[in-house]
Amino acid sequence: MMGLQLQSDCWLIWPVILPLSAALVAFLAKGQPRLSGLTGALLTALASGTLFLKVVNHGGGSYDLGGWQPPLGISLRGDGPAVLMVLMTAVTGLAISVYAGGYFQSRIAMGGKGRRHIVQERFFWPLWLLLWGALNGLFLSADIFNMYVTLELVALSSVGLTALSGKPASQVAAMRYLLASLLGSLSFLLGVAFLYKTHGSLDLATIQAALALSPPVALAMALISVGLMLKCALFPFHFWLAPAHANALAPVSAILSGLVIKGGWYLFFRFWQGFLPLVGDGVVVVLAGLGGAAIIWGAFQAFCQQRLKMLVAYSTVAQIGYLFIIFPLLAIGAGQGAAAVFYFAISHSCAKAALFLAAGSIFLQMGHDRINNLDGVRQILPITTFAFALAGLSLMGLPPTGGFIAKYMYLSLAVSQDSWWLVLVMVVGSCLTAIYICRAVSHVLSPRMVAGRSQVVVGASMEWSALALALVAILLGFIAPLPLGLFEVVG
Amino acid sequence: MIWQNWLLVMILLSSLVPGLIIFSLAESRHGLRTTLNLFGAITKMVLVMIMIVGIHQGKSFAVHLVLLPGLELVLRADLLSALFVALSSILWLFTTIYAIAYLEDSPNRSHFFGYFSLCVTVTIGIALAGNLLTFLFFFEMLTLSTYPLVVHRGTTEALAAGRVYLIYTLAGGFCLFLGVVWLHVLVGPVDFSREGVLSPLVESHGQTLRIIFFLLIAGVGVKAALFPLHGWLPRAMVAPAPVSALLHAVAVVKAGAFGIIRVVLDVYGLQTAKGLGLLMPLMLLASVTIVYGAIYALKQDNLKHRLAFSTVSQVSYIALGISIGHPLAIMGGMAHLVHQGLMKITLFFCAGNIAEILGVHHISRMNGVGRRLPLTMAAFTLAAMGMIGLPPMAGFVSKWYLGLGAIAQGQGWLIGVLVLSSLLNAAYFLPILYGAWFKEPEGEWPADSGTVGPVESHWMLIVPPVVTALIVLLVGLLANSGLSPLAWVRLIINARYGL
Amino acid sequence: MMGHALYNDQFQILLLSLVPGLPLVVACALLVRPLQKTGLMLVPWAALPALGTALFLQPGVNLEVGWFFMGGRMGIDLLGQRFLLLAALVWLLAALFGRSYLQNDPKRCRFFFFYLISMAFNFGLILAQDMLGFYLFFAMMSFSAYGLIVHTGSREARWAGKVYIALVMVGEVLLFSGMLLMASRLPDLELTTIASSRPGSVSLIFLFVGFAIKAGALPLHVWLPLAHPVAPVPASAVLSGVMIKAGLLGWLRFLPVGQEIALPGWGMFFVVLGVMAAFYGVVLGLLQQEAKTILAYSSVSQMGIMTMIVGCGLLAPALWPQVKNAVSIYALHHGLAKASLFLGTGLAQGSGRGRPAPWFMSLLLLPCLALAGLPFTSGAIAKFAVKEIVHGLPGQFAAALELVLPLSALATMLLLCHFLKIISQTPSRPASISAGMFSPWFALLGTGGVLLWFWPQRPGYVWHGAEMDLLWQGLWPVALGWGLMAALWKWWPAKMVFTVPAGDILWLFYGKGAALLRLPREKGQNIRVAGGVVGNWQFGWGRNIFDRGRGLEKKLMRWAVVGSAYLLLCCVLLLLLVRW
Amino acid sequence: MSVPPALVYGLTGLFLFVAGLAGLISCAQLLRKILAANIMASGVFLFLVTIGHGRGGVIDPVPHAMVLTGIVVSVSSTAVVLALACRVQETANIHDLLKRRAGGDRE
Repeated sequence: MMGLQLQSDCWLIWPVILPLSAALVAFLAKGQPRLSGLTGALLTALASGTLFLKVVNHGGGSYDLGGWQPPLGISLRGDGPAVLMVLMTAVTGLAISVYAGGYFQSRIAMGGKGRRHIVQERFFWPLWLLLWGALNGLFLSADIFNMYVTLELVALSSVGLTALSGKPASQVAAMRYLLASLLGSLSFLLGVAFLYKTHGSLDLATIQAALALSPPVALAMALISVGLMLKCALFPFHFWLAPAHANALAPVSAILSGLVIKGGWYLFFRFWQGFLPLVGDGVVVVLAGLGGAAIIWGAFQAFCQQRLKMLVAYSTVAQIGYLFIIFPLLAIGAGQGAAAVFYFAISHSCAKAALFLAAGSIFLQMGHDRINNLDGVRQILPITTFAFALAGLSLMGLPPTGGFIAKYMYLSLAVSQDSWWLVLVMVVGSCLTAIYICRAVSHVLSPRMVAGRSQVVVGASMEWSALALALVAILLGFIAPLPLGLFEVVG
Repeated sequence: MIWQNWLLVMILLSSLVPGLIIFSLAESRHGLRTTLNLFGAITKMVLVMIMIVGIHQGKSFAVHLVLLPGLELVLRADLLSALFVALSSILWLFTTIYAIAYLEDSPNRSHFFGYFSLCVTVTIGIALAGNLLTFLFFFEMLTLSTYPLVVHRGTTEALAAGRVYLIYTLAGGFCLFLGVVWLHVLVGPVDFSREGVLSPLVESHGQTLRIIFFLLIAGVGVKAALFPLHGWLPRAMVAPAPVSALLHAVAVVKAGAFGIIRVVLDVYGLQTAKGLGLLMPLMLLASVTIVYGAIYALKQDNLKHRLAFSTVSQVSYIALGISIGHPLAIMGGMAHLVHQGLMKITLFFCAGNIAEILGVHHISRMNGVGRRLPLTMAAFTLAAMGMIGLPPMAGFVSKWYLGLGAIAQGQGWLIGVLVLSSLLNAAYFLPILYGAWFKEPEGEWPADSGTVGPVESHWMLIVPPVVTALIVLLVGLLANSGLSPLAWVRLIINARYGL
Repeated sequence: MMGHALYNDQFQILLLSLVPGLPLVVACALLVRPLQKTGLMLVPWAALPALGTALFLQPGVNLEVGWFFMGGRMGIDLLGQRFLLLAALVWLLAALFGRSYLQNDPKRCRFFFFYLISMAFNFGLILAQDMLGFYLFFAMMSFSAYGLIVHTGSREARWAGKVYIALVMVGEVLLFSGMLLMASRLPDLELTTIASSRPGSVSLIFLFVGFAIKAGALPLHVWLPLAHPVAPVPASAVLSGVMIKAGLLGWLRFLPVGQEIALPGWGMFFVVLGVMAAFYGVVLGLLQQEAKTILAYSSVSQMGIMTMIVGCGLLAPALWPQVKNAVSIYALHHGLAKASLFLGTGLAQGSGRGRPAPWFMSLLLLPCLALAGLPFTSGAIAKFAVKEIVHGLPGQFAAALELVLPLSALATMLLLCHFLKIISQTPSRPASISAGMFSPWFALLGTGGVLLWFWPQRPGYVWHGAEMDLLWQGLWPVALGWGLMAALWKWWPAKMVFTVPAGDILWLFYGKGAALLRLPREKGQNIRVAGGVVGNWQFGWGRNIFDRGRGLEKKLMRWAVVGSAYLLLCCVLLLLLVRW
Repeated sequence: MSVPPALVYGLTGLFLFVAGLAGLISCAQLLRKILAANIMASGVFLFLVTIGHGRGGVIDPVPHAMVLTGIVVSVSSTAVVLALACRVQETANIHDLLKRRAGGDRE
């Protein structure tokens, strides 16, 4: 009963504890933030990997922090989806960390305004590790209040990361982001309060088991949903996303677009998953409608952008839509819908992070990211541009990528349920995606030579980490049974 | 048993691996790159020969890779795929030789040959695809691996063309994707070796099957440049000549045509497709394309554009043969798959030579080219005569069987289409021949690169077109012998329909 | 015994392959610079295997050559033997002539290349015993002849070439269609099978027109008077002497002649067409002022007679063996005579001595008289063979045609007199002839005069040529023609000269016809592509849409919008959840 | 009939939330937005405290713990917001200054 007794599922805690403590160490180790940060990242990734292996071999489990039982204690639950997300974070996070190491090294080596880059790096690592820990906590927590706390932690650290670049635009964007995020988390908290009021419990599984649709519950769900939509920037709440993601430092953009968004969406999904059998068609249609609007509008905006990072950011807006249009398809079909959407989330995470990393490298090399002036980057950064193109493929959903598998599952679900409007939205969305990605890629891969920095400032680790992520996105097209098998594991 | 299964993978790897190595090579490693290219091409030829002999002896080759439960990649070599594989691998060898000389001293060769090898790998993949998903898989990859080749020159025009190419093919790809998914939802995985899976559904899901057919054909039709979907093809002519040759003869357009064959014959099956009334619209479409392409070809003054529209027209012969639905016509269509490839690659090689050696791009300036480049123009003449469908060139053989099939199927009016096409072909090819052979040159050539060695230019530029032109001649002249593509096609038709 | 037969087969195949093969080999040699001299030497002798085959190989050889094209057969039958003999002789002698004639032509290698391949294909089509083989050689010959026609490269030659090639193309596709239709009903494609089957009427029409273009039948003869004058003399000789006979041979091979079923409609059509052509050619020829054009029109007229004979065969199937005999004899006679006339024209125009010498004119008169059917000439034998058929026809036809025959002889005589006059009046170009050109001409004259008299299957009548009434029948048209012409020359006002441009009816719709042949073409880079909008959208209204899209997005990003969306969405979700 | 105090507190909490929301959305100045967000937070906390009271007279400790944690979170986020606001203001000032100077130069 008491905390000293080691529970059998204690490995659940390490992916949370390790990055948090590493954040502390990185903050304190003034001289060597990079070393401690990278070590922390590596350890966290290892811990996540271990968790994954454990779950694969022994099934999921749960863990009460400090031995305190719910409701007062905080409980972690490692079931299939959660561990999948942790693993996704680990893979993406590790690559981003490696990239960040090279990124700051290059920036510092380039010199420039005083010690700015050194300061940036000094704060980057603690914030990033804090974010990582919070994200892992968010994925693993079983209790809805803890979700709120981790959500806030995630939000605060990401705002910090966003503001890190020091550009006025990024600060304004961070401000917007923070306010939107506050609004979202307060709504979420109010919803949590209503749920607790009606159920007297904070454990999500308990609540969902006993759920009945009384008006307070409905209000709670409405508040939680809208709050989380704000957090993950579903259309029409995407207003904060593009400026924040596009103006941040390169690794930060990747973190925000690849991982942070998934946090909000993950909670949304878990709330609704148990709740769906109770609700009518109208709600899911609204959700999917918003998702569809996001797909179209985001893709259209991405097409309209003139800066590469803005384009990628709006692409995130669009891709979030895919995470929501799954709801009408979840109702029927034994878990296929959930599998599809998780697979989409995973492959999007890898692909989008790779895109942002590659875009960051290009930005760094060229000193700008105006798409029309990017011709000829291929000659300078062959690996990076290749990674960019590969990641683009996954986003487009072309075979043989993870995006393809996910889209395949989506489409087959939609077709088998005769949801033609979803099919239409997806096809149109895919075409638009193809158009904007091709627009970028055609410039980036253009063989024409354009004057830029002749000296290559982008480090090898930056190039290869982006490529590695892109390759993972491709690899996901071949190993689908593995993650999806994990998906069946219950906590 | 094991080697048989690995053979297919090795055929793919034989161009993929050199391609990947070439990507990483420095621009200056000309010798190594050439060696790798030729090594890959020859290895592939040898492996394909082994495979063909194996197939002929009744061995079966297949590899599976499960992507998801019920979703697997299958490589399988059947008679039809052997036809396409053989065509691709042989023509790849020639195109490689040609491209090595053609791109001498031009920048970005490592990139070019890397994608070039990738493109062939993917084409072979399309040929060997054993089910619809695998086909889709490689079909999409083909778009991506050819795009860099199309924009290789990097001019504004090339980039614009590349964009158009991508928009068309990707949109087509999504149609195909949707069709494939839909079909999977209806009947599960669609394996090419199980013809007639769809026939039980004709009664219950007729309308759905028609829509799916439309989607699939729209998907493959973009690459096959069927009439309203052909817009990308003439624009893609900005690419270097070997690319155009590859695009038109081996890879993209041919893959589309091959896709039509697969969709109609292996996915739907002839009987089902007939029962659903799907062949008639396809036939009309193909006929319109044939005439339309020829008329537009007539209007072009740029040689490559003329050839491009000629491709639009000629490739639809394949679709026409399939859509007629009679075994004889199918035979003609399949034979044209090979014949058109041989003829068109020769024409593009020659057009490339004329542009590369003399700097001449327009037909109106080609007067007297025959005197300066006799071998090139001789090859061009043979191929053009084949295109017109004159005996004994390859083109005649396919036309003949198409006509026979059309009559046997009671669609005699199609002979009118064939005849019109022949006339138009003559109208756009004969003036070229006339100008090149019988007119005097109008002074200096714009950019004559001079004679190298005993022939009119670098031998690697001259030998490929001459050899392919001779093959065009021989394929027709010896059509009845056991070694001609026609014999193989006859084997296919015999196995399927028992002629 | 078997072995011997096999050996024999092999030998025959080899010989038969050499017939078209040797010219092709020599033609290829002409393409290679070091071999050109030898090649030029060998040009005439490339026809020797053909001559040998025609003279020494027994008709009835029919061998399968499975690997060739779509499964070929070659061999030689009676018809083939005669056509081959004619072809071999004319090609050989014209080549001998041409070798000297084109001695100083810088492009003579090109000329002889086309000459040789046309020759090879011409031999090939005679030997072919299956449908597609025939078609193959026929088509290739037609296209190769293009090189002969446009050889000089003059404006007229190019125009003639254009008309020729357009008609050839039309003919090709018609033959293609006709043969397709025919083939779809046949078990195999051998000529013997074709001869014993009855084709559908559509395919008949296609085949008829397709071959008619080559044979110069009436409305399709327009290329003949255009092409013959512009081609070099040896080319004109073979074109008019041999190649147009290929069309005739095509009719004989593919039309259902020689079957039990009479086709009175078709027969009638052929006869009428032939008779019309026989006179039309003469009338038009009389209106010409150029010697070779006149000869071309004479060919049109003579081909009309052969058309008529074929028509007789269709009318009365029982006459078929005689028809075959008559057609081949007539073709032989006409081919040799016409070829010697053409060569003679070349000699006359190249003598460099002003007016031609009287001895020359009198020699030139010989083939003219033969064509008009003067007794004791080859023409007399040919005419007699025709007459025999006409006699065998049902009553009213016989009467009508018996009237036609002497009239046509008279007309021919008129035309050829006109030809001789033109020849004698036309001053020669600078001297370009050599002794080497006379011997082939003499040979041709001699062969033409003598050959038929030793012909094994000649009509039995020949030796009775001296009979008085027959002599008279042969003589009076010639004499009358001569007299009429002499009278005309004497009294016709010199200033009244009517001429019709060569190619007659072609000029009637010249404007439109030219527009058809001269195709609109866009110069430069412009290409019209359907769906071009897609290509341009980023450059046209694209800029605009970018700005507008981003402007709209700015509006969406206002807090007020976001706040209202928040409230609205809360309410909507609440409502939907509660309502459930 | 007296109104139960829990209801009063609860409604007040909700009112504060809505008022804060209105402020957050409609106020243009940054500081007011931040204050509005704080008001919202207070509203939620008040509501939570009310919940803890509501269980048949027994005080439920869980909402209290939640409120305490929430306050900590709120304080820290307010700190971040304020710090960020200062930076934004600073850069905006500099921006303005630069703009004005540039404008002056032009004049």
